[in-house]
Amino acid sequence: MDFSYSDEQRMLSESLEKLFAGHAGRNEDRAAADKLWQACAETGLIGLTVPEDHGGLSGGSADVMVAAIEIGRHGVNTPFLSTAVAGAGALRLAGTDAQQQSHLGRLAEGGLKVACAFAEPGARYDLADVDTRAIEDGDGYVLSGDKCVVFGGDDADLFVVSARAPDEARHGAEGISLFLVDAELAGITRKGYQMIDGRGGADVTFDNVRLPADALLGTQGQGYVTLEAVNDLAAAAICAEGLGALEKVVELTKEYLETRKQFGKAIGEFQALQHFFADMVVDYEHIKSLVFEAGAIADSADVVERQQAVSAAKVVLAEDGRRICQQAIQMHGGIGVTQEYQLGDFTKRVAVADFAFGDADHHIARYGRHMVAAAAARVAQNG
Amino acid sequence: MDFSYSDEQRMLSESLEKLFAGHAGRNEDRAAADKLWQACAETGLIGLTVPEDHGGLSGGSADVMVAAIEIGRHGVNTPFLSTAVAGAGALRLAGTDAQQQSHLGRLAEGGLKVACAFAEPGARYDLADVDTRAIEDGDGYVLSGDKCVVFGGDDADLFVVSARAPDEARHGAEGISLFLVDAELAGITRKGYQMIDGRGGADVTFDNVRLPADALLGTQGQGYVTLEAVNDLAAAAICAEGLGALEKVVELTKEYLETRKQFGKAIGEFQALQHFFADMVVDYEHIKSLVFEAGAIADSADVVERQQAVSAAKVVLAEDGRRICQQAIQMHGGIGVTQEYQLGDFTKRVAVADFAFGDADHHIARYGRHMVAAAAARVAQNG
Amino acid sequence: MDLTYGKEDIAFRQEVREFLAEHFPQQLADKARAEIRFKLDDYLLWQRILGDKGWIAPHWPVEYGGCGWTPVQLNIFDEEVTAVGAPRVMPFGIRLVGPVIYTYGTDAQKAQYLPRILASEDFWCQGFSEPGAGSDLASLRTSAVRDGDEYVVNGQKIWTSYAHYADLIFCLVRTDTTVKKQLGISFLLIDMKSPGVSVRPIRTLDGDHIVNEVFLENVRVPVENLVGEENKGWDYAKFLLSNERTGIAGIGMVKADLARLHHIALTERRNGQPLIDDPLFQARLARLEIDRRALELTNLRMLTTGGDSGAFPSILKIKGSQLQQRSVELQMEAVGPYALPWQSDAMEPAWNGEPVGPDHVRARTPVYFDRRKTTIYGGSTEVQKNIISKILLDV
Amino acid sequence: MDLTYGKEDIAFRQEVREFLAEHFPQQLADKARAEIRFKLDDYLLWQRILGDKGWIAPHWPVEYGGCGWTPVQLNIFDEEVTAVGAPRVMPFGIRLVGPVIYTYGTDAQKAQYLPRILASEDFWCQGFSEPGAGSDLASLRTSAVRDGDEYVVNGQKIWTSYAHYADLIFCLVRTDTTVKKQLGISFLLIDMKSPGVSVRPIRTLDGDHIVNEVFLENVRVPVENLVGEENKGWDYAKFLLSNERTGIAGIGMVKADLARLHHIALTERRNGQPLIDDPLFQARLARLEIDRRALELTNLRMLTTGGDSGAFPSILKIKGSQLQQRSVELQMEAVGPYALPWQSDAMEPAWNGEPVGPDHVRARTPVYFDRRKTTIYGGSTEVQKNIISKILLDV
Repeated sequence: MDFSYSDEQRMLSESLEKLFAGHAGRNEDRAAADKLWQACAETGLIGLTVPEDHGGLSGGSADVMVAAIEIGRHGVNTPFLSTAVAGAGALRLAGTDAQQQSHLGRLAEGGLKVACAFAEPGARYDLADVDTRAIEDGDGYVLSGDKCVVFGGDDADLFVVSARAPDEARHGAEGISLFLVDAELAGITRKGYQMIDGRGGADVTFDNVRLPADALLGTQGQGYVTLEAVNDLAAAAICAEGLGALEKVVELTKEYLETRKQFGKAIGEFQALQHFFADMVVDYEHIKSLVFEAGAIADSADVVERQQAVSAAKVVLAEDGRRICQQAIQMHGGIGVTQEYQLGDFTKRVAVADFAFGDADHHIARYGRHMVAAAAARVAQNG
Repeated sequence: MDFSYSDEQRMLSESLEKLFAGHAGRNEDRAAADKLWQACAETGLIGLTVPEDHGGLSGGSADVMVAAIEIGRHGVNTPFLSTAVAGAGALRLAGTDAQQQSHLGRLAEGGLKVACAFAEPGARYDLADVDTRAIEDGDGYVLSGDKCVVFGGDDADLFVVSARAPDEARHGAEGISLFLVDAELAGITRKGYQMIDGRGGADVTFDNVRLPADALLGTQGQGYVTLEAVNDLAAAAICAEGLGALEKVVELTKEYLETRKQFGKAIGEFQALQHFFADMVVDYEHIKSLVFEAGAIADSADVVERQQAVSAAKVVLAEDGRRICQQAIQMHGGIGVTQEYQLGDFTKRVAVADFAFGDADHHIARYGRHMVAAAAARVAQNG
Repeated sequence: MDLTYGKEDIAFRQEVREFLAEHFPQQLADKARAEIRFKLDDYLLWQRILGDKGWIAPHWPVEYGGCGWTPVQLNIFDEEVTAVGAPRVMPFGIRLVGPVIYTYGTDAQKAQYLPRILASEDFWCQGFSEPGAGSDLASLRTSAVRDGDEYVVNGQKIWTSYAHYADLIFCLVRTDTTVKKQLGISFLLIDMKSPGVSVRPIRTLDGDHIVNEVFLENVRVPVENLVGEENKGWDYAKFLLSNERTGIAGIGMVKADLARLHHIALTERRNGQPLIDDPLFQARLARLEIDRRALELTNLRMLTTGGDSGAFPSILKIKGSQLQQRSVELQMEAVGPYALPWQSDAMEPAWNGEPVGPDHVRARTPVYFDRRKTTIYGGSTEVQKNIISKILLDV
Repeated sequence: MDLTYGKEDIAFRQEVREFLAEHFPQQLADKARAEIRFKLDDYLLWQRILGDKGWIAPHWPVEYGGCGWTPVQLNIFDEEVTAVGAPRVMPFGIRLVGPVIYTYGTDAQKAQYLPRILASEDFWCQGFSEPGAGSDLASLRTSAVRDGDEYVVNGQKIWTSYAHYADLIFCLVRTDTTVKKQLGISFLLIDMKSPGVSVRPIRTLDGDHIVNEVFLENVRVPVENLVGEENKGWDYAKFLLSNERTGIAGIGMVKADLARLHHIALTERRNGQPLIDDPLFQARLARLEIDRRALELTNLRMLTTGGDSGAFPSILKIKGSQLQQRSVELQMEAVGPYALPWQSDAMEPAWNGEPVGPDHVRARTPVYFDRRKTTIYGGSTEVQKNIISKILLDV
């Protein structure tokens, strides 16, 4: 039982601390962003979970967590999550040797940006609600459908897309296949945008996009398990980003309470604000424990344990993390609602973690299903 | 638009204030309770909603509210709610002239205690979940079934019982009939008890109880509408009791904050407790508004309006009223958890209002159904 | 006790509705529906229509141009104009400085300013808050030093809403530094075009530009622009702030938010069903509707009885601002993943890009962030709680 | 980072389980399941079994009878004994006065008291709180005046748990009234059978009798019953109170509560389905489970890393006590109308009436009311928040 970073994790954390110092987050221009991305490649960040055979560090989800906390603490925008966590995860989990060979090396070098296009308009967070269709056509496939809120979709080189056969019903885990889709192919239209915290995203339309046979990622019709596993990797990582941002939110609030004066004293001397602050700290420490657990377990082979840990972290990050941000803004007063002051950027990063890869309702329902199953099994066992 | 008491209501309130002064609530012995009940009869309280023809005051649900607030504020235990609100309500709404003639006058004089036996084990708050059966038998009926948590059931002279024909399904509003059942009839067993706040209740079993033909109250198979209407009358009245108790809870907390000293000053000088207290006041005033509305509307002919107003009051009384009590105990510290100090009695009365005649979940669901229906209708209208 | 509207009130509501049906401009209704931000022209357009009707300052005394409506009628009026999506009447002239002028101003000031306020010819802004004086307003430091027939004003104001639109600013300034802080403050009217006045925009979390910093550098203000007596400004400010509390609950806004929320919840889906039928969401929405109902009734209770205590405005401000936040928070939750794209720019009238997702998602996150201010401005929730306990607790 | 239990810990848990399977008395298990209140004999029965095994004071130094377990093992032990429903080991001797005696006591005191504590021969109680000194403990007024070889003690203690069972009481008393309040306090051990000691029961909201008032009237106490130095008692009290914080989160209790809640929610029905399948109830229960999970992990994080700050015990006390309350609140909600009958008496071992409703409803409302105390005792939530901000805020 050990909650502390390993030596390697401590080094990773410190090197990122150095790397990110002075980067401006949402206001970064394109050139600076590209330069940062290359620097990330050089520190090994992009290939963090890529197997050593392919030039990566063979790190696990706990290492991703360590990195994501630093990303959140420094408010930098990189496609780390879409490419190095979700994209690399999909390729690792379902890719053939050939697919891994041709993509993972380039990915780790910073030469290939990947985006997972799983969500669809009207499907909310249900990854089994897939209306995108893949028609077998000669040796390959023809892909058509709409995907939305694709992390890193604005400048991805490669999409991982979920789709199903034309005659299947829209809902259900059965029959979903995954495809690797070159972003330059004819028939792809993307509407790129910035998300709440300035990171890139896109809605993407696939209109009769012709795919070669080797575009299939994993077994045909069996993609759902990978979908869920990748989504959990991403959810755990964005919780860690949110945790890093929350650490800054608490820190900024502490500083403000200590320095801002009203009625002749530091506002941190007012008991009501002291108690408000204590509430934030209590919530923050409990969020931290669950985010650590999710980071440690997000790549576990035990699906039930993995889902419970990730959903638990996601629920508290969304519900309690949001409340921490609200309280922080409230304690800051006017300055807290300005765009100029950095508190806003961190609360916006927490908001992204709030709504990405399943919101609180989605994850509490998933947690609840496992809970009921376990309770029923216990009763069945004890008679 | 007028939220203030009428002159009659002010007089009623003042006369009850006088009547209840010095009564001890849960610790009252039987003789004192009987004496109080007779005094209630003399002031007209028991016949408050009984038509003047039958010796009552022909008051409405707003008058019931005025009286119930005083009952709550003074923490007295009388069968007012079961007899004068629910029992009289059932007789008024569904009774034939003969039934009213034979019961309401005695009721108003304090000579007949009535209890509505609607709820059944396992049915939670669903009044349409009725497994008690009434078999037609010659001129009359044979009644069998279990009723639970019957307010005033411990010493009622007459039960109003919901039942359905033997061959009907247990669930559903259709087919429910109401019966007036003399409590002395053979086959009735009651398990009497005190509720949280000391008032009387009972679980009652009816085992092949033979009823005459004129035991039927209202139209056979059409009893559900009356059931719901009576339950709403009772729910609005117990909300008013709860409001009266909450008024005392706030008042006691105010006094305690003003007089209790810690660290050399009144604890009401600590900002954290001041803000806690302000929260209580904000909640209390909003509960009060909704309880007033429920009181004004509980006997309205507009069923949708009535149900919405009663459910709204019930939800805030249960959820926010409970929180007020918790905060009050917390602010009192040790003394707040003792049985001796009167705060406990008032919080227990609020707890009864919390769980009687539908809890927060029950009423929020009912409110939600009306809300969705109205939203859908609005959309249908506006295209 | 009678909790229904009287006949006169029902007739009055009808009259307001008919007026709005006829006179509320379609272009503003369209903007409101599409959640496009109102700009100066929009505000002026609507205010002048109300001015022509004589309904721009209904709560003023009739002799100065008011309507003589009852508090319940004023409330009905607010509800109805908010329900059609009308831009709010800017409070700075009508609600704030106007009453100060007709109560404490000279005849010359009344003649000069009141008609122009009613006609929306002057756009006012409010110069109270300073960087070092937030909740502790009286510690303000902007100085006004008498020099012949003029005051020379130096200092900085902050959180000044719409200063970039304003022709005039009413300021609290320090005219005596030797006395207790509340006793050395004066109330001054300053032309925004005076040399030495400059405005710096502050963008808020939603990306919008409403508030500003206002810098005052050796601004020369004629002494006739002093309202009332020198060093009595704190009294006038307290009078003004007590007026600011009218309509404090924001019922109209909450109702409009909830109507939009119903629409969204009927449109969005969860597990293949309309979101409004999802038990968790429905329960949350129902609870919010119940809170709205409680707020509305409590507001009416205060208006008709004066409330049981002076704490009522604070009680309503606390609950009202919570609901103004909670309703848009639930709107944001309702759109799920589409809360993520940041489309603040799409709320600008000049924007001509391509929106992301259904129309109803665009404003959700910016509006959520914007509303964080409602528990801060006009006396924060914490300040209101201080007031409540000061009034109700005898310690 | 490794968030799983090590091999030794797993083996240790197994050892504890086997011991419990063999030695935890069935009669106590039955009582726990039926929610019958434990009485003196129950506590003593179980404590003596633990004493015989040498597991009664595992956290004590090994030289005094402790087990040398790691913090994680101490935690495992607590979890397992709570899981079987064991009565809690009374903290007054083992957790509170014992460590004070072996740290600050004389050899004679150690020889006299420690073996009797380990053997559960003396039942101790704690005389700290007074009617006028709650959160402000140091303002206590019970006086001890030296008279030859004795102190003469006068005063009143309150909230004294199990004083009616106790053989001995450890008291804070004032021995110097002329100095700052913390500097005039001494730590005294008093025989409850001394003339002048009397006990008055206080019934709590749940109807149970645990706490008492203790009156001390000219009670003569030998000077050898003074622990440590005269007037240094406040230091010993602070030492004692810091020990009181171990196991502060109450994880074991919360887990037992939740197990019971699962059982209830599988049994009760809403709309014809098991309550656990009701979406609102299920979401509430899942959130509570998630909070329990967070509490458990945070507790382990503190135990293994010492936590990031000295604020951790307070953080765990706040969250733990909230969950101890919330879990039984949800239990009460789960039984719906059967929360109404008041069946506190049915929880007494001597009761032989006929219960109302299913077995699981009986204790719900009394336990709900009883648990209100958890955010009050051992340093209220408000006191804990003061501590957290004192440690973390530099103002």
